[in-house]
Formats: sequence, structure tokens, C-alpha cells
Amino acid sequence: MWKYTLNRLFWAIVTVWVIITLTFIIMKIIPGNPFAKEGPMPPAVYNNLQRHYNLDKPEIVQYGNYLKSVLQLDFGPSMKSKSITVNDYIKKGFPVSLHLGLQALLIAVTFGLILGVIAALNRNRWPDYTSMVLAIIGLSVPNFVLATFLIHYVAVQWELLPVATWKSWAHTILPSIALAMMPMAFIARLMRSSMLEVMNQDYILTAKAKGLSGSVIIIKHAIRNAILPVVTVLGILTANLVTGSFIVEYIFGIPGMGEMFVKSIFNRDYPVILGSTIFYSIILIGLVFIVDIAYTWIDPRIKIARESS
Amino acid sequence: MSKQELKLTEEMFLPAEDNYKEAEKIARPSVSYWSDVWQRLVENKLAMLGLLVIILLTIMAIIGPHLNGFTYYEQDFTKKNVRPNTEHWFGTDSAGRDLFTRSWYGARISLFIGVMAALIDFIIGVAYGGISAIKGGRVDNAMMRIAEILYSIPYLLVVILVMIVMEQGIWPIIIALSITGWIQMARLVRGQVLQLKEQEFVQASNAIGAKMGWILRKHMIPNTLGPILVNITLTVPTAIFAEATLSFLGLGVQAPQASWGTLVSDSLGSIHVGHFYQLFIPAILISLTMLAFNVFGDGLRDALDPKLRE
Amino acid sequence: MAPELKEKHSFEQGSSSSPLIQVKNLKKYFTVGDKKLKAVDGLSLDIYPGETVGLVGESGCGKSTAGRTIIRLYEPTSGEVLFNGENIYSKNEREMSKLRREIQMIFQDPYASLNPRMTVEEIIGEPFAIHHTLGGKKKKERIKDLLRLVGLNADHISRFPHEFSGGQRQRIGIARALALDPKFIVCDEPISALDVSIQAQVVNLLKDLQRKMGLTYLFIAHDLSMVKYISDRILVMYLGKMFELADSEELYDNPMHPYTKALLSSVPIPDPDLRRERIILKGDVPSPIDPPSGCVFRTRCPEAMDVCANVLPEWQEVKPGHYTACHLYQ
Amino acid sequence: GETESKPDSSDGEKSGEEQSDGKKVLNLNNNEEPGSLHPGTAQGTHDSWVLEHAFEGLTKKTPEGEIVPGMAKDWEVSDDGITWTFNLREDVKWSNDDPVTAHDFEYAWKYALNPDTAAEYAYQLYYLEGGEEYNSSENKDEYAELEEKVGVKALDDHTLEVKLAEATPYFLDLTSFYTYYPVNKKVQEENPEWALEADTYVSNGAFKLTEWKHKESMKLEKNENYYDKDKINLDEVNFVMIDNADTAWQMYQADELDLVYPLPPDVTGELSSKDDPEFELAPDFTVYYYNLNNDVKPFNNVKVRKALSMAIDRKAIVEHVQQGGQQPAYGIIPPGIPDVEGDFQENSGELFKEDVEEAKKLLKEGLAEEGMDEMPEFKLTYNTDEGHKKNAEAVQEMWRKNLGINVTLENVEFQVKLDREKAGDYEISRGGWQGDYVDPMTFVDLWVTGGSFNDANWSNEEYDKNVKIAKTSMDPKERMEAMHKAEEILMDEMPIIPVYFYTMPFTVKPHVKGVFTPINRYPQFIYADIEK
Amino acid sequence: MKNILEVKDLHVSFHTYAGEVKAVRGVNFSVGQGETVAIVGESGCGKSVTAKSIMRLLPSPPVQYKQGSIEFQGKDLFDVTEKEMQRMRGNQISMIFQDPMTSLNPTSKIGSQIMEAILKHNDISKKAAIEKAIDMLSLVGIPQPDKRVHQYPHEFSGGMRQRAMIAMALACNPRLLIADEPTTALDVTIQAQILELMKKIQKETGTSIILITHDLGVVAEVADRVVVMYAGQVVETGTVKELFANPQHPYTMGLLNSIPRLDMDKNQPLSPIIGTPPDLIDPPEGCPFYARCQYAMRVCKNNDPDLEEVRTNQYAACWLHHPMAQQRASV
Ligand SMILES: Nc1ncnc2c1ncn2[C@@H]1O[C@H](COP(=O)(O)OP(=O)(O)OP(=O)(O)O)[C@@H](O)[C@H]1O
Ligand SMILES: Nc1ncnc2c1ncn2[C@@H]1O[C@H](COP(=O)(O)OP(=O)(O)OP(=O)(O)O)[C@@H](O)[C@H]1O
Ligand SMILES: [Mg+2]
Ligand SMILES: [Mg+2]
Repeated sequence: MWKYTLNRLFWAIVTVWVIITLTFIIMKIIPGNPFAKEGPMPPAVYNNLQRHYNLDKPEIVQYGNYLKSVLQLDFGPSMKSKSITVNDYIKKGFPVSLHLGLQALLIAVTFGLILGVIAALNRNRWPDYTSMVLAIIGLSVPNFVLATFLIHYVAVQWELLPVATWKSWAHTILPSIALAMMPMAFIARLMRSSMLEVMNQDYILTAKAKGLSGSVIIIKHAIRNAILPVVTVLGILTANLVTGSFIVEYIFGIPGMGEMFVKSIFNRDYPVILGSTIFYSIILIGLVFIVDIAYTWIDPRIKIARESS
Repeated sequence: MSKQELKLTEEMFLPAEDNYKEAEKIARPSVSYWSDVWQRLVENKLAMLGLLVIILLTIMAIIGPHLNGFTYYEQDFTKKNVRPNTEHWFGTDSAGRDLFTRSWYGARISLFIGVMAALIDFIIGVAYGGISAIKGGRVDNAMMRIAEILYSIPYLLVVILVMIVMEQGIWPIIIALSITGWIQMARLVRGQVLQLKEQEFVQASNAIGAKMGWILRKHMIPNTLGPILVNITLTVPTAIFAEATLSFLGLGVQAPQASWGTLVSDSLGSIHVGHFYQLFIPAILISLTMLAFNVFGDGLRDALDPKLRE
Repeated sequence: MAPELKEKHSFEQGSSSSPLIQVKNLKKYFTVGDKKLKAVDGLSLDIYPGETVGLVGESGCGKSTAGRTIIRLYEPTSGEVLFNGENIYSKNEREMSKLRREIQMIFQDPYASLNPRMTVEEIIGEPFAIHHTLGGKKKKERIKDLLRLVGLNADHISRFPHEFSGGQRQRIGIARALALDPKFIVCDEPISALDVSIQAQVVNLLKDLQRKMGLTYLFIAHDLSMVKYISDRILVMYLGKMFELADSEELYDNPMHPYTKALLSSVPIPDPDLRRERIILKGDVPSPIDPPSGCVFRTRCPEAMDVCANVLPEWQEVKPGHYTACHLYQ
Repeated sequence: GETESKPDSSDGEKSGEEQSDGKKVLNLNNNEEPGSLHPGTAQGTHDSWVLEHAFEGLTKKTPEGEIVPGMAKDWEVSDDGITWTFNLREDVKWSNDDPVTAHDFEYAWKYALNPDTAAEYAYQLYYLEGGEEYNSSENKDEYAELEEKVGVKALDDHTLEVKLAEATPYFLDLTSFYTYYPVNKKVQEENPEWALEADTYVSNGAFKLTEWKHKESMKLEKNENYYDKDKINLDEVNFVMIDNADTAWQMYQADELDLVYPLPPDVTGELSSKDDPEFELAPDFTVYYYNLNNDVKPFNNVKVRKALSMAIDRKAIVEHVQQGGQQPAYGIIPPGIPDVEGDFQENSGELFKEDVEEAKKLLKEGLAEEGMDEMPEFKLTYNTDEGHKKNAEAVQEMWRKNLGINVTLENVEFQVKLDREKAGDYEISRGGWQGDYVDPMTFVDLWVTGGSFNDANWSNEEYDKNVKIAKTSMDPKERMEAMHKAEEILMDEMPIIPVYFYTMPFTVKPHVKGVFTPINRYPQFIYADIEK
Repeated sequence: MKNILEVKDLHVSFHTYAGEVKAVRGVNFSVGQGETVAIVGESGCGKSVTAKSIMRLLPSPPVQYKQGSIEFQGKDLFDVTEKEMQRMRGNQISMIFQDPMTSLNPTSKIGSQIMEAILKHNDISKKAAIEKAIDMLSLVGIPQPDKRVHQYPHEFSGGMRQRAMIAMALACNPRLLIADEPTTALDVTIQAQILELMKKIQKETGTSIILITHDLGVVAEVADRVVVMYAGQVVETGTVKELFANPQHPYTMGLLNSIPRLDMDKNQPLSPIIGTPPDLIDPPEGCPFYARCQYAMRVCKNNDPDLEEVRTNQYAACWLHHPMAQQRASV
């Protein structure tokens, strides 16, 4: 186990390093810089800015400096906003995105599983069609459209919930729903097919032969096994959800990581781009690792050692 | 009981002569795998409906822009924001352009983007996943790591890079969509090939002395085609969808061309001023396409599933 | 009994005929995690032209691995296999491809061993296509001949494998193996997936073909009565190791190794009047990843002694033509 | 500071209402997190909207646009227009009770000019003597020396002497601009990061910053230390930071905001056509134009340039595309700048005419002069934005219909557009400029030879000469004449195609009174009130 | 001997897209108290479907019970509600399946899988149930049962899993145990262990057993009576001794002849049954074995023979036993 963890850790570091390097290179290739704006900029001002943020140094030196500061867990200042550093950004944005993401995840998993199970148990009958059509609709409405509808109807027309911002729990409901829709549909479909597969397994027959009732079989035997494929996708899904969705955060005016990440790209705010990329990949790698561990816990057959070979 | 009533004659108890003729009889009509799949697919009403919608959408994409005499770019400020009527079947947009023509012109672009992205995913994914699985060992490990890393690089950054490096048009969007899209296909193909590699019929081919290329062509590809097809049917709408998201970020197709994505994201605001149809029509077209491809893909998956064949 | 057969056999084993296949200390290890799995650990065997050697043992003891390594579907960890005196492992790709016509394999699972997307014609025709030996009409005729040879209706040439029953499929597999007129065929449990009534069809066919075409078989099975019926000599394996080798009659009449004895007594005999004294082995086959020290069988052996835990028993000829590896005979 | 990110349990306050404790609260949207709330490093509207209410400079502007004393109670200027002496009020205090002194001004301006500060708006202080030299220095050793030479000096606590590099007729206007705001020297020296969080924030204006949840919201409260506090009616101003105009509009509709700017384009059209009572159109100080790359054939040809300009139906764009009461531009200087007499733009009148037939003729001639028989296909580059896109589409159609020209549109990211323009890698690109100060110079200045924003790469000696005259002369008449002349030359040569002058369409709830809109600022709420 | 189970004229069909698969077509047999009845027959002849019908484990749709009855202790199981059936499953009637590798839930501990049945059918505490589970494991000969209850199936070997399955099936002392090919997936040495165990358990508990297999050796080893099935029908039944000594149906004879005997001459070919069983979507009108039967007569082609007593306690469905055929044979 220790050896396995260390091995994973090693590869994680290598992966993150490669990601930093590639991101750095791409960032430098694409045109633009954080100080470009429409309007006159005297050369002196431009030079001062370049010097201030060490952008006048050769790129390799910048890269080296950056790696050094990353090792000290300091992602540097934001070049666009002087009031905040990248670490602040993450410290500020991540909890918000995390909250939103987890809430969405909760909705997605709960309803996704329920829909999937209902569909599988009523295969090719109307509850199946209904839940699957529901799920596909969830998949097929672009979430900026969904978010727009939610705001227009639920918040403005019916006045049930606030429109936007991140002030109270009531403010979190609509964005959570908008964010949850897609993963919910995805989980529902995954769950349906894996439920169908599990229900055909011999051990379900064994459980029936023991005289267990249908509901006990479904809960104790079927769902637990059927959930495995869902767990495997949960790593990436969670990573994507908790690191923030640009569209939902942008539309609902939520101060999360997703919006900051996308904006930093458009603004060429180099330290923010790099910082959030690193943060994202660490979260992703970490969660995938956690999911792998969880997997062995839910499915005792999987031996971690096997994966490492 | 009926047997008692049976008239039994002595002659009936003579040995039968030709009884062995039927010993090896195969009762069922010969069906190839694909016609078998097709049969089961036809049985699936929902999937067939999906297929029908796909065909209709495709036909409309081809003829739709020519049906009512408008062009997708001509503006007429005297007729802006006109609700659907007999002249403008889907109404007009804020520049007085005919939305019916624009919608089906958009269908052309969106479907083209979807299909091309799926195709690229397919080609790269199959090659990458196939090589990774066949080579195995270190090569496999390294290739999978690379895919993983690609997955973590900020997508938008890469998209911007592609759009800058390439001549403008639809292609940079298609390429941008394919940058990470193929990874899933590669994973799928890899998994399938890894499984097939151990199959006895592949070993049998080996035992006959077949070369790598032969095994790939004759055994691997035909046997992974099913899941690949399913994946393709799901990639098409995903790409259309992803293009819509890029449009929302302003990275979609060039105006005045329209894709469904740009039609939707341009008309998001129309909901505030009562021009609902401007948003609803393209949104419904996107959803319908997603729905159609998804139910068709699901149906195909079911039809291909060997467990469901008795 | 069949004395003349025995004589013929010993004659064949005599110096006048040289072995078709010589397996010399063959080893095949797999890497599982960071451990070695010794699937085949020191197999040595001569197979003479025209004979059938049976290979029996419990599931996972390395029978298939042995069979596949002998025909170089797997690269060996060490050891040699000589075919007509030539080491097949030293052959390059081209030479190997040529050699493939001479050695063939029939697989265990009649379902998994036929590509479901190919017609019977394509399946049986595959060897011709690969080696470019026949084409066009000739090829089709030959395929039909082969179908008839294995007792299938030649009209079924354009059907798909899933339309056939298990026995029929197995015969398709046999037809494929026969297509290139091989000399040596490894039969990897060709009948264990079949019904009893069908098994006999296939076994008869195999015997028939052997007689007609002078084939040599390595016949892998775990059904001991069938192995005895079809084989001239039988090799018993356990956890990758050879335990006993003898003429089939001899092995049944005078099993030496306690494992062979137990194995024989475990076979249920379809005769309710026959009540035998059974040797029921304790426990299960140990994991091949870490097998017991010394003799790998000692953990289940009813006659285990102290030495068994420490010393690997040697392979030796206890009687003429009867070999075993057991401390009881050392 | 407040970095708490969990939403608190209290519900979002409904806007505009006088709350139970009788507080008057205004809810606004700042669109984005301010980049900096330090007067020295601030730049752009997201920063300035807050600053303008939290700080006050030497002068300030009345709702009518007049420049009146602010921190300075009066001032004198030498005859040559070079030396200005400001006398500060004696009763003014910072929000932390420190007195506001002339030293604070001197310190603030020099701080912004310090190359190490890397202030983007440092050039706003280049009017000071030695300002540009100091800011341009790359040698730390000479900083002290150069700083000493900068033309600003606190003669005592209440007297500030300013020396300009050359006479600047609109200098007084600049003293109300935020780069010229003071900074509390003591606070800054004790804590250079004072401007990063609300609880260390010190200002001298009508309001003080009391809460700043980064990227989320800000709160301004009435500053009890403000000398003119009796005129201030609001108790509290809340800012959210909603970037999406659609969302902001929805919040306005749900009464979560009291004033929204900018509005979604669709909404602007709808409200203005309905004459909605909450809809207001404030003047803006911005011109929308297209750059023609004068280095690329056939845009090097005047006739071609003019033809393109004349074939655009500006009225249609304003009325049907933008729908926000913009004014078609037949010159480059927007209305709202006083001329010697009357309004500068009105006095200029229309400097060219739209005429399709004439355009066709000119195009033909121009192409012939360049040895071409038809207009090659070219690209119009604009940055991602719905409004720009709609304009581009309309212009593309007009050129196609009127001149039979094939234009392709190229939508690129903002950064990419800027990069291309700087590199001269474009044919036609969209541009826009909002004046920094209320004088034609802020526009005319742009197209001098080698100007840093002269992306058209156009050069005209006559033009340069006139600009030079206008810059240095202290005679208003001479100045204005020169600038009229310059504008005429510019429109005669047409290196850029003006399209329209912006307006600032916004909505404000009826219960909000007293918001006013200076020509180049966001709606000002300093004297606003809530009446129910 | 009292019959605990009587299956009368059972018909079961599957509805598939290809048509109706008539898997079981009029099966009759009975099981006495404490008796072991073996059902043998080729793959696909309807053994498992019959067994699962008794347990009512077949999903409907696609399954349709056409006609017939299954009387268990005098009660027709087709009249019983699903709830009652649940009470009987695992309690009165138990079943073990062919593949011990897939028949246990991989994510649940062995102990809890055994306890489930106990807790469901007995009103006892969890602790008592664990005790009972441990007892059952030691009864089926699993060493260190108190440790093993806390392990997962993948930590068991194949033989041990099948033992655990047996323990599970026997946990509530069922009156009838249906074992569907319990040893087919196992090695011979392990098979011997399991068969020995089943014999021992029957001796100790007196349960009736239906043993489904296609291995005649296993039948001879453990069964009292044999039911031979072919193409969804019973073609012959009788006691093991009689049936093996005097098979009365050509199919039974064929089965017995196709196995090599240890004393057989190697040069003498085996006598297989030629051909393959008929497709049950379109079963032949007459005797289903007609096409493969070496004694086939003209009558067989179109007329399906009834199962009739041909010797004492031995029944066969074959026209050869018709007086007219006997007559001809004697001629
Ligand atoms: N490709 C492989 N990788 C790792 N281990 C393998 C591989 N193939 C076989 N083994 C292992 O080698 C051992 C011998 O396997 P093999 O298939 O030769 O046994 P067998 O005697 O043919 O068994 P069976 O009767 O079940 O076919 C087993 O423990 C098996 O798990
Ligand atoms: N779920 C199903 N759907 C359709 N047909 C089925 C299904 N299950 C069984 N059958 C058919 O019913 C017939 C009898 O099947 P059954 O499983 O009883 O055979 P069996 O005698 O147990 O064979 P085996 O020895 O292979 O287990 C077969 O022809 C089979 O194809
Ligand atoms: Mg094997
Ligand atoms: Mg069965």
C-alpha cells in the first residue's frame, strides 16, 4: 500500500510538472499580455510593468523562477488585479466552488441514482422511458440555456428564489441545479446500464433463491454492485464540479474558481492561469486517487497492487 | 388422450430410412451479425424514432436553407424581430434575417462539426488506443499517461492556441473539439483490444501464423466496431453541444454564418424582451439532436449487446 | 486388452523413430504484480510421430500455457522445443510463419475461438488467405471438402458461428486447424465444453483424422476417462510441474504418484454398482504465485513426509517408460 | 480582510428599500472585481466607480459638469500656464481622522510616477514637469534625484505647488481625475497594502469602504468625516460584481439592484423604443470606429477609404442595430466638449456625407489608381462581443449591397485583436476610444505620427503640426481652430472610419433620485437619495 | 414413500424476438422425501428452466407458464403469492447454482450472505445468526469458520465458495434442495469433495435433493432416481440401478454408450449420438429424438410418444415399447 501510494505520488508530481511546462509554453506562444488594453500605452509604462512582473527576463528564467515559487507553494500575484494574489484567489474561490460543486454533486448523484435504478427496474416500460428521456433532456439542454431559463422563470417571474450572487443558501439553489443537470443525466444513464447488468448476475438469483424480497435484493445486492462504474467516473466528475464551472459561475455571478480560471485565460493573467491549472490537476489527481481507494473499499476484489503493474 | 385415438398401422413401425437427414439441421434462417443487429434495432421503437429524426434533420440541413427564398446573411431592418408567420416560418432575428434559413444553415454547420469531430475522434482514437493496447507494457503505460496529461491542460488555452495557429473557419473549431475528444475513444478502443487480445479466436489466428496487420484488420476492428459506433453516435451530439459552449465564450463560427450554438448564445437575451422563439427554436433543435442521437446510440448499444441475444 | 497396441507403441518409442517434438526443460513464467507466476516450471517431453500424448491436471496447473508455449504462441522463459530436431524458438518471423503450417492448435471454448463476425468460409479460409496457398474457386472447394471431412454440411459455408451448436463449432475449429495439413496439433481441452453425447462425436473425429492423416496430438484434458481412451501416453501435471508420465494403461493400472492416485479415484464412474474406495484430497490447489516449498503437492498429499517440505523430488524413471517425481520412489 | 466565502444565513436584502433602521441603501453592480482601489494604480471603470465616491481630488465636478473646488478651496495659475498653486481646505480629514494635507497629494502623485509602482495610468501624470522622465527611468540609483525634479511640491500642509511640463489648458479637468487623488501618506508608509482590504482602507471622499468580499461584493458607507457630509443622503452603497449583463438586468427586474449599466443590447432597444420611464440615456464620451490598415493595399488609397466610409448607413446601425440612442459619427470628436463658443462637435458639423453612388465612383477610381480592377476579399477583425458582432454584420451587409464587396468577418479574442493591431497584422479592425479628459485633445492626440494608439499607421504632417499647435498654445481660440483643422484633415484622409458616438443607456429605479452622469464617467450617486 | 414434490405436465416458454422458445414441454416427475433425484440431459434441454420454475425464479416476461402444476407438499406453487413464495424460498426449498464464482455477491461478506437467509426466515438475533452461519460453514467443512465468515468471496477458492453456497442453501433446513450442476465448474478432486459432502449432508438432515447434471458419473455416484430429459421433455425415468443397467430409451442408451469405459478397447470407436438436439423455437412434431435415433421408425416422425411405465418403476417415452413395435422386433 505504501509503496503503491509513493509510486502514485511520484507519477503525480511528474504529471503536474509536465502540465506546468506545457501550459507555460502554450501561454507564451499565444498572443497578448496581461497589460494590453485599448488605448495608448507609453513605452515607459509598458516597460515598468514588464519589469515589475519580471516579464522582461528571458522566458527560461521566468519558467525557472515560477517553478521555484511553486515549490514554495506560492503562485505569485495576479497581474490583472492588484488587490489579490493567486493564492488568495484560490483561497477565496475554491471554497465557493467546492460548496457549489458538492451541492450539485449531491443532487446529481441522488437523483441520478434514483432515476437510473427506476429505469433499470422497469426496463422497456414507461418508467424507464420517462426517466431516460428526462435524463437525456438533462444532457441535451446547454447549461447556459438552462441557467437562463431558471433565472428568468424561477427567480424573476415567479419570485421564488434570488437571481444571482452568493449571499445565502437560497442563492445557491439555482446554480446547483443548473450545474447538477448534466452529471445527473450522465449518472442516471450509467446507473441504468450497470443496474441492468447486475440484475442479470447469478448472485441476484442466489439472493432471490434465499427468499429475500425484491427491495432487499435491490438495495443490498444490486445497487452496491451497480454503483461501481459510477464510482469510477466520480473522480473526474467531482474534480470538474468542485473546481468550478465557468458558465454557471459567470451567469449566476458566483465568486468561484471556474470564472476566475476562464477569465484569467482571456486576460492572459499568467500566474492565475498557471496557478489554477496546477490546482486543478492536483485536485484531479488527488480525487482520482481517492476514488481508486474508495473503489477497493466498495469492491473488495480489486487489489490496488494489480493496478500498479 | 390423443395418443389412444391415433390410428397406428403396422407399416408405421417399420424403420425410418431418412431420419438422419435432419440430424444436423439448423432450423433458423441464416442471418449475418449486422442484419441481426439491425433486426433488433428495428424492434426498438424509440431508437428508430431517433434515427428518423436524425435523417430528417440531415435532409433539412441540406434543403432547408433553400426552401423559402431567403439567405442566411441578408438583413432587412424593416422586418426585424418578426414572430413566426407564413412568410418567415421561424420568424426573424434582430437584424431581420430569416431564422428558418439561418436555423437550417446552422444545422449544416453544427452537423458538419459534429460529424467531422466524431470522425477525427474515431481516427485518432482508434489508432492511438489500438497501438497502445497492442504494444502493451511500457508503451501502453506511456501513451496512457500522455493522454492523461493532455486531459489536464487547460482546454480553453489550447482552443485559443488552435484558433490562432489555424486559418479561421470551421476547422479550428473542429480541431479544438477533437483535442480532448479522442481520448475517450482511445480508452474505449484500448479496453476492447486488450480484451480481444486474449480471446481464443485471436490466438487461433496467431497459431495459423497471421501477422499483426491481418489480426487488426480481420479480428480487432470488426469486433470493436460495435462499441465504437455507439461511441460515435454519442460523440456527434456532444461535439455539437461543445460548439455551443464555445459559441457562448465567443469562440464559435464566424459571423454571419450561424451554427446552432451561435444562434442560441446570441439570442439568450431575447428572453428578456419577449422574442422567445429566437432562443427556443435553436435550443430545441440542439436538444432534439442530442435526444435523437442519444436514443439511437442507446438502441444501438442494446442491439449490439451480445448478452441480449439469446 | 490391446497388447499389440502396446507393442506398437514401445516399438515407436524405440530408436528407429525419432521424436517429432522434443520439449526440453521448458519454463514459462508470468509476471503478476511484482511476483513471478510459474505457470510451467520445467517441462520435458518427447512426442513421437503418430502418437497422442495426454496432458491432465487440475484447472490452472499450466496445461494450456504448456500447450501454447510449445507451439510458440507464448515466448518461453527458458527451455527449448525441437520440431523435427530444429529449435522453433530460434526461428525468425518468416520461418515461424512457415512452420505454423505444420503445427496447429484446437481450442477449448468453441464459442470464443471462432470470430463471431466471420462466416464459416472466412474462418476456415483464413489459413489459406494468410499463407496465400489457395485462392478463388479452389479455395472454396477445399473449404467444402474440409467441412465434409469434419462431418458438417458443406452448404453451411456462408453461415456465422453463432448459428451452430457447440459440437458443430468445435468441428469448424478442427477444420481450420486441418486446413494446412499440419503434422502436430495441440488439442487444448477440445471436448470439455461439450455435452457427453457430442464429446464422442468429436473424439471419434479426432481419432479418425489421426489415422487418416498420420497426425500427432498433444491432447489436453481434465476428463480422465476420455484422456485414457484417446491417449497413448499420459502426463500428469500439478502446479506447473510434471508429476507422472506413463503409458495410459500403465498409468491407470499402476498409478504411482499419490496425486495421480487421488485424481483417478475422484473420477465419478457411470456405474452405480461400482463402489470404490475414494481418496478425497484435503483442501484446494495452492496459489501458483507462492507455491509450497519442496514438493508442491505436500500440502494436500495423504502420504506427505518430512522430506517433502524441504526437498524437491526428482523426475525419474521408476519403471521402463514410467516416470514420476515423488519422494516415495526415491 | 473579509475572505469568508460561505453565504451567510441572512437573506439577500431587497434593494432600495429604506430598511427597518431607516437606512438609505443603494444597490449597484460594479460588473467586476476592481483591479485596484489604490488611486495610484487604479485604472478603468471597475476601479474608478468606487474611487470616485470614496475619494476626492483637488477639484470635483458638479452634476452640471462644472469644475468646482474639492480638497482645494482655491488656486492660482501663472500667466504662462505652467505653475499652479492650490490652497487646500483646512477642515478636511481622512476617514481615519488624520488631516488631509498637501503632502498627501505630493506623495500620491510621486508614488504613481515611481517606475517600481508600475502604475498603468502613470502617464496621466506626464503633464507634470519631470513626470515622464521619472517614470521612464530604468536605473534605481537615479530615482531619488528624478523624483525630486517632479513638478509637485507641498509648500506647507495646505499649499500645493504644481509645475507642468508645458502649458495644459485642461489641467484643471485632470485634477478631478482619480490618478490625481491624494493618498494618506502615513497610512501608506505604515502599511503599503492598505488598499487591499476594507478594514485598512482609508479615503477622503463622501463614502468609505467598509466591506470588501473579493470577487463578490463591496460596501460603501457614508463618511462622517467628509466636510460636505450634509449633502450626502445615502447611508450605504452595496456593490455586487456581476459580469453578465443579462444576469444584472434580471437582478434589476427582481429588485435586487437599483441601477444597471451596461444593459443587454436587446433590452436597450426594447426599453428605448417603449420609452420606459426607468430608462435613461446619458452622454458618453466615446467614438466607435474602424481602423483601416493604411499599410495594406488598397487601404493606402484615400478614395478607397472614403468609399468604404461613405457606403455605411450609420443611421441604420444606430437605430436598428445598437438601438441605444447613439449618434451617427461624421467626425471623431464626440459631443459634450465646450468649444470657444458652443459645443465643439456641433461646430464641426458633418465632415463628410454618406453617398452610395459617390462611394461606388470613388472605389472604382481608387482601385484603378492602385492598378486593381476589383476589390479583393478582405477581413474585418473585431473582438468577441455581441454588439461588435452585430455592427460588423451590418457593415458587411452594407458593403456587400452597396459596393458589391466581399468582406469576411473575423471574430478574435480581445487580446488577439490588440496584438494583431500592434503588429499591423490586419486589414480592417474595430476600434473605440473613450476620452480621458474633457478636451478634444484626448481624441485628436491619437493619430499623430507614431502615436501609440495610431493602429491605422497613418501619418500626415499637416495634422501633426495642428496638433502641436493645439497642445502648446494657451489661446483657446487658436487651440480650438487647430483641432477643428486637424479633425477635418483626418476626415478628409479617412484613415479610420468613424461610425457613431456612444451613449450610456442605463436603467434606474424610480425611487432613486439625484443620480447624475458626467460626460466621461459612470452614473454618479454621490448626491443621490432614496425616496419612497 | 411420500412425495414431497410433484411436477405435472409443466410447460414453460420464453418470448424472444426470434419467436417463442418452448423450453419445457410437458415435464412430469416427482421427488420423494429424503430422496435424491438426478435430472440429466444435454445442454439446453430444459433442466435449469425446470428447476427455476420450481423456485419460481424465472422473470416474467419473457417467461410464460403455459400449463401444468408444481405441487410442493401438496400445495400448488402456481397458486402461491409472491410473498408466500419468498417465505418458502431458502426456507423450504433451496437452490445452489452451477458457478460458485459468480453466484456469490462479490461485495458482501460470506457471513452476511449466509446470515441473510437465516435472519429472513428465523426470528433470531444477529448474534445468533452469526453463530449459526459459523456452524453451517463448519458443517460443510470449511476450516476456521469463525474467521472465514468475515471474508469476501474472492478470498475463497472455487471449492470453498461452492461449500459456502451449500451452507447458505442449507442454513434453514430446507425440505428440498435443488442443486443445478453444483460441480460442473469444479475440478475433479474438488468435485469429489463436494459430492462426498452432499451425501453426508443428506444422510444427516434427510433433505430431498434434486441434482441437475450432465455427468452420468455423478448421477451414478449420488442419485437414487434419474430423470432423463431431452428437448424439454422427460424421455425416461427410473432408479439409478435399473436405468444404468437397462436403459429403455434410445437416447439414454446413446448417452451411456458415448462415454468411454475404462475397460474399452482403444481401437474400437465410441458410439456417439449423431447430430444435435432440435431447436426449441420450432420443435419437431413427432418424437424430438427422431432425427438422431438409430432405431427410428416411421411412426416416430410425426407422433410424440407418451411417457409410459415400461418396467417396474421405470418409465420411457418411446414408440419402441409400443406393442406393435415389440411385435415387429420379435419377428
Ligand atoms: N497471460 C497470463 N498472464 C498471467 N497469468 C497467466 C496468464 N495465462 C495464464 N496464467 C496463469 O498461469 C496459470 C496456468 O494457466 P493455464 O491456463 O495454463 O492453466 P490450465 O491448466 O490450462 O487451466 P484450465 O484447466 O483452467 O484451462 C494459472 O494460474 C493462470 O492464472
Ligand atoms: N432467458 C431465456 N430467454 C430465452 N430462452 C431461454 C432463456 N433461458 C433459457 N432459454 C432456453 O430454454 C431452453 C432450456 O434452457 P435450460 O437453461 O433449462 O437448459 P439446461 O438444460 O439447463 O442446459 P445447461 O446444461 O446448458 O444448463 C434452452 O433452449 C434455452 O435456449
Ligand atoms: Mg486451459
Ligand atoms: Mg442449466
